[in-house]
Amino acid sequence: MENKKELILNKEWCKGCWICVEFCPKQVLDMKDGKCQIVNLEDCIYCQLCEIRCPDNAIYIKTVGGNDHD
Amino acid sequence: MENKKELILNKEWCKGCWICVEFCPKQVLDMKDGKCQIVNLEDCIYCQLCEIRCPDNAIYIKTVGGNDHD
Amino acid sequence: MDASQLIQKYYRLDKLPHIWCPGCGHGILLNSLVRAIDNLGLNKDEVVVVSGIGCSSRAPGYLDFNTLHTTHGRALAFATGIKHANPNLHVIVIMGDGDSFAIGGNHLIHACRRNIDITAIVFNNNIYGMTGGQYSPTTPYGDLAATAPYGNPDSPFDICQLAKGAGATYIARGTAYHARELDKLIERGIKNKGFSLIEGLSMCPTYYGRKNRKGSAVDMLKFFKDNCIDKRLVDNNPQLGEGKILIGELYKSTRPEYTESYKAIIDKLKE
Amino acid sequence: MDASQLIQKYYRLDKLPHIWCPGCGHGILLNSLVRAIDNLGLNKDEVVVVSGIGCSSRAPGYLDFNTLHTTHGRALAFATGIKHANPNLHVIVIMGDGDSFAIGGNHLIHACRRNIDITAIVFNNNIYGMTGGQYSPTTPYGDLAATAPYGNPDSPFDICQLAKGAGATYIARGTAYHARELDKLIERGIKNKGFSLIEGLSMCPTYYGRKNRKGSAVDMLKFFKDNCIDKRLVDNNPQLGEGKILIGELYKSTRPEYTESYKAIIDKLKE
Amino acid sequence: MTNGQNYILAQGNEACVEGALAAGMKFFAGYPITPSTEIAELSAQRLPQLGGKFIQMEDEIASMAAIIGASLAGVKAMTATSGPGFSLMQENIGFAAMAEVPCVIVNVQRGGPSTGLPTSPSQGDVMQAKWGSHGDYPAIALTPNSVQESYELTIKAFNLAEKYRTPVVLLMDETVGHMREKLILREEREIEIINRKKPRVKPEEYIPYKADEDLVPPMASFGEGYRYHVTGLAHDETGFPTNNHKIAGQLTERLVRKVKLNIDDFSYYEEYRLEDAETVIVAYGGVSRSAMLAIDRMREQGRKVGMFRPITIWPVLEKELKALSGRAKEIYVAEMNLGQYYLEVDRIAGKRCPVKKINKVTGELITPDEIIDAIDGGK
Amino acid sequence: MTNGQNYILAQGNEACVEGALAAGMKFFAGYPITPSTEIAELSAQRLPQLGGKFIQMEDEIASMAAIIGASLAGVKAMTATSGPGFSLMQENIGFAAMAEVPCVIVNVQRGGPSTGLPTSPSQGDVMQAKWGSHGDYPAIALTPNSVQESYELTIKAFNLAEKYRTPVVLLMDETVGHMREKLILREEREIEIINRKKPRVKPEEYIPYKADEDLVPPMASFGEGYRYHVTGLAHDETGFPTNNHKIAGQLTERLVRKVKLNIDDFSYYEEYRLEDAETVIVAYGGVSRSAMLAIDRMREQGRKVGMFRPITIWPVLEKELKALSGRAKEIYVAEMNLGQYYLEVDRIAGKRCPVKKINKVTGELITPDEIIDAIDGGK
Amino acid sequence: MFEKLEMRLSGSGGQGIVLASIIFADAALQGGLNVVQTQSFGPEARGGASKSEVIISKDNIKYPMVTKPDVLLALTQKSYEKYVSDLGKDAILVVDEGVEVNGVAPAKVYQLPIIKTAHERIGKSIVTNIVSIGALYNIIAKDLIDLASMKKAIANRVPPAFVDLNIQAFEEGIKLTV
Amino acid sequence: MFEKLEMRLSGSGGQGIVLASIIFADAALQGGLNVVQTQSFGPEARGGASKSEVIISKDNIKYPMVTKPDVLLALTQKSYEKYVSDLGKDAILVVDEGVEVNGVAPAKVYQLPIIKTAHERIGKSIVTNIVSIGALYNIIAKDLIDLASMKKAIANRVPPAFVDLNIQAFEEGIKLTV
Ligand SMILES: Cc1ncc(C[n+]2csc(CCOP(=O)(O)OP(=O)(O)O)c2C)c(N)n1
Ligand SMILES: Cc1ncc(C[n+]2csc(CCOP(=O)(O)OP(=O)(O)O)c2C)c(N)n1
Ligand code: SF4
Ligand code: SF4
Ligand code: SF4
Ligand code: SF4
Ligand code: SF4
Ligand code: SF4
Ligand SMILES: [Mg+2]
Ligand SMILES: [Mg+2]
Repeated sequence: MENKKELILNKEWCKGCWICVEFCPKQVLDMKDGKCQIVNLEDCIYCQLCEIRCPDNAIYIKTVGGNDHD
Repeated sequence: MENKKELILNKEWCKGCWICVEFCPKQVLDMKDGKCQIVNLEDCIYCQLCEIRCPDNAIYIKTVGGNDHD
Repeated sequence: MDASQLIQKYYRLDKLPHIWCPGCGHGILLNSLVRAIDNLGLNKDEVVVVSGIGCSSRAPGYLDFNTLHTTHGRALAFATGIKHANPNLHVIVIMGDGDSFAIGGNHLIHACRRNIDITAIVFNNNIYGMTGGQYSPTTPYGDLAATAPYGNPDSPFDICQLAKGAGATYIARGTAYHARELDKLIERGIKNKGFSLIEGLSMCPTYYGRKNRKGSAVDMLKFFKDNCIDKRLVDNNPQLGEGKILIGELYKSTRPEYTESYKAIIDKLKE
Repeated sequence: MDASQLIQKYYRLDKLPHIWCPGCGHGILLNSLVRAIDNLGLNKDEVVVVSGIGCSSRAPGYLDFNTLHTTHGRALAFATGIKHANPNLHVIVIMGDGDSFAIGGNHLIHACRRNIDITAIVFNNNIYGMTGGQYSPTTPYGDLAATAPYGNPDSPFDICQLAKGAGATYIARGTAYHARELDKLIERGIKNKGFSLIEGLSMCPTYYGRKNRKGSAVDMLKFFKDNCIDKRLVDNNPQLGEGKILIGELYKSTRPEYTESYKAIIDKLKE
Repeated sequence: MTNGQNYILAQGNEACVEGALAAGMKFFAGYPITPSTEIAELSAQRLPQLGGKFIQMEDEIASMAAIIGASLAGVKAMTATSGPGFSLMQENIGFAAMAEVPCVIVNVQRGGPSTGLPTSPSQGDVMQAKWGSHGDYPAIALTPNSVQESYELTIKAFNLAEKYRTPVVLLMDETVGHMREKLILREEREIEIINRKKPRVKPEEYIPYKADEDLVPPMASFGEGYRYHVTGLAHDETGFPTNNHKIAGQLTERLVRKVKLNIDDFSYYEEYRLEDAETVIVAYGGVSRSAMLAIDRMREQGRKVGMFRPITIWPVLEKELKALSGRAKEIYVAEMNLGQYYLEVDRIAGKRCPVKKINKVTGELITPDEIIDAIDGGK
Repeated sequence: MTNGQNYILAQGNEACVEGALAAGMKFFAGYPITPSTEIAELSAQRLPQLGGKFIQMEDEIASMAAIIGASLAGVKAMTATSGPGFSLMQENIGFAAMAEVPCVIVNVQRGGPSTGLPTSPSQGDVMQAKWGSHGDYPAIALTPNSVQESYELTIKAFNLAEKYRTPVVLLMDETVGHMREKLILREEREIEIINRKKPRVKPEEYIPYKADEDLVPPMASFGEGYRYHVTGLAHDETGFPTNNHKIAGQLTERLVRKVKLNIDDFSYYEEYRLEDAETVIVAYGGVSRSAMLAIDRMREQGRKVGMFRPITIWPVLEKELKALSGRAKEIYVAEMNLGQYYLEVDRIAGKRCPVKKINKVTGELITPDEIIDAIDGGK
Repeated sequence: MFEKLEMRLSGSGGQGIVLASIIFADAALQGGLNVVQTQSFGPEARGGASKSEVIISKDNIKYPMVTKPDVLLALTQKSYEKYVSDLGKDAILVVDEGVEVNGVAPAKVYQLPIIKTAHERIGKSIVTNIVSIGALYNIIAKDLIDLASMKKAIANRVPPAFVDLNIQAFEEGIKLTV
Repeated sequence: MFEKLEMRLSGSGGQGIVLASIIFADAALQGGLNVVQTQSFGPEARGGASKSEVIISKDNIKYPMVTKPDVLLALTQKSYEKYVSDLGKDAILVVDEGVEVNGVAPAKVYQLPIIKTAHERIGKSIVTNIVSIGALYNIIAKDLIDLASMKKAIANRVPPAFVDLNIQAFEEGIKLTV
């Protein structure tokens, strides 16, 4: 089974700091009402740059399926 | 008036540590009853090596007379 | 392990979101530590994370290890007791710049000197965050702070230089921007058998940023991006380093580790 | 001025002889300080000599200046208050290796960092003399001490390196054997507009010497003679330095001095 | 901050700084800690404006040391902290007491023990203010219950420190430190300022620790030509260490006595509706404000309740508390701790009337209702 | 040091180390200070022989921190110091109390305040042993009057620390610390050893600060699989910081109560010729030895004098002192300080009989004659 | 006749609730009234308080805390829920329009677009607090404190460059309730 | 019959006075007697004590300090002068021959070449203390403590390599008084 990547946004934890929005190379994200939101999922290249710099674990890539022994 | 140098030993302060005795280049000093004593004044060259390393200000060179404005 | 698994495995989920302000760099650094620990495959039960007092020092509370939130400045002294008592534990200490180098400076230099096998990570945001933005021993000369309304008359430490002078055997600097690289630096710090100091440049948009017109958290991250350079690049081309902050592994050496030296005594007495 | 005049002028004669043991190096170092002050022609009323607690810290009591014998390890913090309150005073701090670098280590590195115009002289005898010979942060690895009956498992600081890492702007090392040279080092330390650290290698025949079979005070002085070398010689010929202790002026630099930076703030506010 | 009038809206912490400046503070060394930090921050701002000096030290131990140093150099000096920092200062507070160096320490109390409740009020350091350092030493501590009084008592704290050459503690609580009220800034001529006694003899004749009749020795500053020695060791009148046990003992006794002996000079307290009171509430600091309202309410019900408010909290107001026990039927000591000042009230007043406690350590101010309930419950 | 027999000639300080080892001490962190240094030195020698650890820390703050760390890692830990170091340890002593970490702190008291009289005996830190740290916290302190008792009480100190999860202070004085007497080293089977309660539940079910009926929560060691959080902030049963005032208040109250509630479990004291005594001398530590001789001499004159010696000095022996006041005509509290324990005796016993002080702060042990004179003078 | 006014202002940290209460207290003080202003903080000092209280009184103020607020300002749902139960029947509740007032409420409730006004009419959400006090002033304090005192208090407590903006925000706040 | 013996040993720091008193106490303890040994120190611990006391008693010892010494050992002029006045008429004074006993003295005075014996007969002035206890033992304690206990106590308290030397010194001390 192939790995599928999923972009997860946890609005509960998001504090709206803009970091992911600004550092996303593909303008996938935007800010609305003080929370991040995904506006362009199709452009996402799953580079994890949002994940790596989100201070709040509020946005990240989840790998669905795939090798369990990872 | 010419400066005259004098070797002063203050037995009250001497603690008998041997330092001056051992480091005197001219064997001017010796130890007796736990105190330094001057045994060879004539050999003294007033080099101040005893003075400079005596931890107790117990032996030193005094300059008698000479230029008051020193 | 992907991020969602890491969060599940290493965070105390019911404590999140953490108390840090929006854009606080501490959360980014904390994630680096988690990834480093995961990469090393440490047993969670054998990891102890110790901190002092400060915004940064709230970090251990979010992590599912043995965690200890001590008094201001004293984390390394507590950690020394833990490590010496049970050298099998992996002891990691998180401190702020004030916690580690203001009130805690003495414990830091002595931990360096002893070369005790502890990994210290300093979340350096150049300010006392928790108490509202007073200058710290890493606040640059002339900068503004709540207790430096006319510009800081106090010069900062280069804490990596100081740790080197004190005898740490692994010293590295990373930033919240260079988070991936920081993972590796922390990883190597933990692996070093001896005292490791990792300075993580963090950002406090709320106080340091605002008072010094450094812009938003984003701007502060960009500052790291533009003003830091890896030491290896500079080693090859010193010109590149001019006016820049060196990051990467700055110093590494080998000396007897404290708990091993002590073990040798015990072993010898047993003979 | 000859020695008899120096003694008359600078010592509190009724307090002599001092309490130090026969052959204790501290008395030799203290004389160096007196000669340095005399050479500089400082006004006795403007000289403040501060110390902590220890054999070395008894030194100020013998000197006819403004003298302050504080708590263990805190001399530099008291001194900082004095200097900042009245920058016209020449503030000189005498500390033991334990006083300055064990319990007092934090105040020391912060005084270095601030580059406050204080001259600190460490009477380093590699041991806690006053309390009876426990190991200090300068006791060599493996040496014996009252609390290291099986050899010291703790590595020592190079205190000059540490002071450098912390930012002192003048750093020198002398010994009780090289007393004349020490005069000059202290003199230059006092002249430096900033924080100066002078490490004076002293000897404690009573504890360190006896426990480690280093022989008498005389033997310990001879050790300094045979094992120390002036940095300038080594600079020209690095081979000479192998296995030797460097003495002389080790480091010098220029940075803003704390009380001057503060004065600039006051002056600016007056405008 | 001023608005052209001679009064402003200010926090207790701010009032403390203004009081210090009015008293002549020229030096502040400190280390930030909630809920005292505003004192450091305002000092950092105000002092250099007046040619004074602020310094942020590396910790509280160093802060305490620095103000002692500054005071020896001749300037009036203060530090401010809260519980954890106050604990760290204790060794050097003892030094200041022993070496007789005037200085002021502000402790804005927060919830303890340990890190406790950093932003919440407490009165948990009352006993520590007297017993926090090792050995017997004199302790003076004043405790304000309003912004205005924070100002006035800071001035008094400096005056007492200077007059008796001893560290003086201003024991605030977070309630008072952080509340904002009207603060009247006094004119210079309205304020009584006391400066340390200076030697009236030539340097050769100066015996630095020879006390006058008031048991306080005159004090020269470093740099003024009186070259003397200061130590925390037991010392004789000349200031040098002594191995003479008798002299050592006399020194400790004098230090403690010089404060106790003169207690009438600074026995500050307030009586509230006490004239005919049968039930007396002893309360101080923030809690006294609750007590007043509680009393008003109980008086409305015709009950004879009043308050005795110690302002000088150390040394204990022995005379006044004893007198109180003669006229009260019962005494309640209401405090934001588990019963600290209570112990002294019980000791002194308990021989003649029952003394009970009203305590709260939740980090909240005791409410008037809680006081009323406690008294009613005690019925 | 042993000579083949089961008793040796030893100093109080040495006895303390032997007692600690007998109790299971496996860790000592300290910083040398007169007159406690022998405790560190002997620990440095003995611990590694038994697979334990000694460490000389950079100061007393770090020493106190290190023993807390070691205790959390599961070993029994101790430090030793004297006044100045005890002052420095206070912040972390409060932490140990708040985080409920068992450990033993020995304070061999010397003359204070400040550096004072480093080699002379004193009992000047009695109040500090209760009130030295900020906030309300539980204090247990035991005070021996002989070498043998130094040994026994060190064992008890460890047992109480473990049982109640709290720091316990062994309050020695230089007299006892440095005197040499016979020391009987007990066989292992003669010694009662108490170890901290361990969780009896699986890690998932462990609620680290949920107290049992005795108000003490079971304690897991770091590294045993119970990953929990320890903080000096006010916390709830799970160990995490709370902003809930009620819970915070309950925590402080429980901490203090768990010790007070169980005081009968460790109310140690000695009565000497007290049966028919009309004059009672309350004395402890070194001074109690003088008191006993004074009593013998006065008894020879037919006078009804006896001694009550608190061994548990904190919490105060309220019940026993109250009972005492019912049968004594007068009580004298003899101490090498200016009247510290006196305050509590006066509070508790002073309601029923006069309580007077006999004090000495010269750095010398009070002599039997001085006690007799004081009592006669008080006539 | 006016004797005493007890106000509680609440919201989330960073909404400037404390400053708002200070301005109120300052204005009342300048008007010759007695005032006490208090606040409660989060962990250590960081974050800033989310509850602040002002008591304004003819008499000396003894107990400095609000027991029965005459008015509660709640800018967030959380703060509304936390504090609404302390309100008596006669009290006044002022909430942002975003707050859902679910039954529990006193007689008088003002649901006002405070945050929106700051954001949209002034263009700076940082002035939310000042808009709030405009509204509060008009609802409850205009008979106690004169307008000039309020404006002066604002001017004294905000950075010089932003005085006009804040005065404007204040006036917008007033307008919300006319 | 023997009830109690109070001894005070004095000299200058470094003369091993404390060790001497410990050996005495240890030997008495091994002999089944009660003992207390104390000493007084100079500033902080440094230097070592110059006064040390031993009480040996059949009974339990309460007050641990010597009040009326039965015997005073003074190896230096200074210590003689400092402590001689505490001696009762029946007490015994043992001094080094270098000490000038100027009138003030109890009935029994022994002026012995202790330092010289250590120096000349043993060749190590470090054993002065052990020579002293030999003398003291013979003068005052031989009925209380058996010789073997004394020797065992010495052997237990000196470095292994120096046991023989010290036993010899002890015996020389005894000889001084026979
Ligand atoms: C003994 C003591 N002093 C002072 C404080 C107050 N305090 C808490 S955190 C802190 C500094 C925080 O700064 P830093 O260590 O840089 O951490 P940050 O909050 O910036 O992450 C201070 C001074 C305290 N809690 N304890
Ligand atoms: C707070 C405190 N801790 C410990 C001591 C005990 N003490 C006095 S001097 C000293 C160390 C002395 O060593 P060092 O500073 O090297 O000076 P030296 O005596 O060797 O000259 C110690 C540990 C003290 N006086 N105060
Ligand atoms: S994974 Fe990359 S592309 Fe996708 S949202 Fe995140 S930063 Fe943007
Ligand atoms: S980086 Fe994280 S917290 Fe910040 S806006 Fe994006 S998701 Fe929200
Ligand atoms: S001056 Fe020189 S030669 Fe003369 S005694 Fe001293 S060291 Fe010897
Ligand atoms: S060096 Fe000084 S103290 Fe030492 S023996 Fe010579 S004179 Fe005496
Ligand atoms: S105050 Fe600064 S350091 Fe603290 S949480 Fe906020 S941004 Fe982070
Ligand atoms: S103990 Fe050592 S340092 Fe102290 S006086 Fe003696 S020789 Fe000097
Ligand atoms: Mg910081
Ligand atoms: Mg030393």
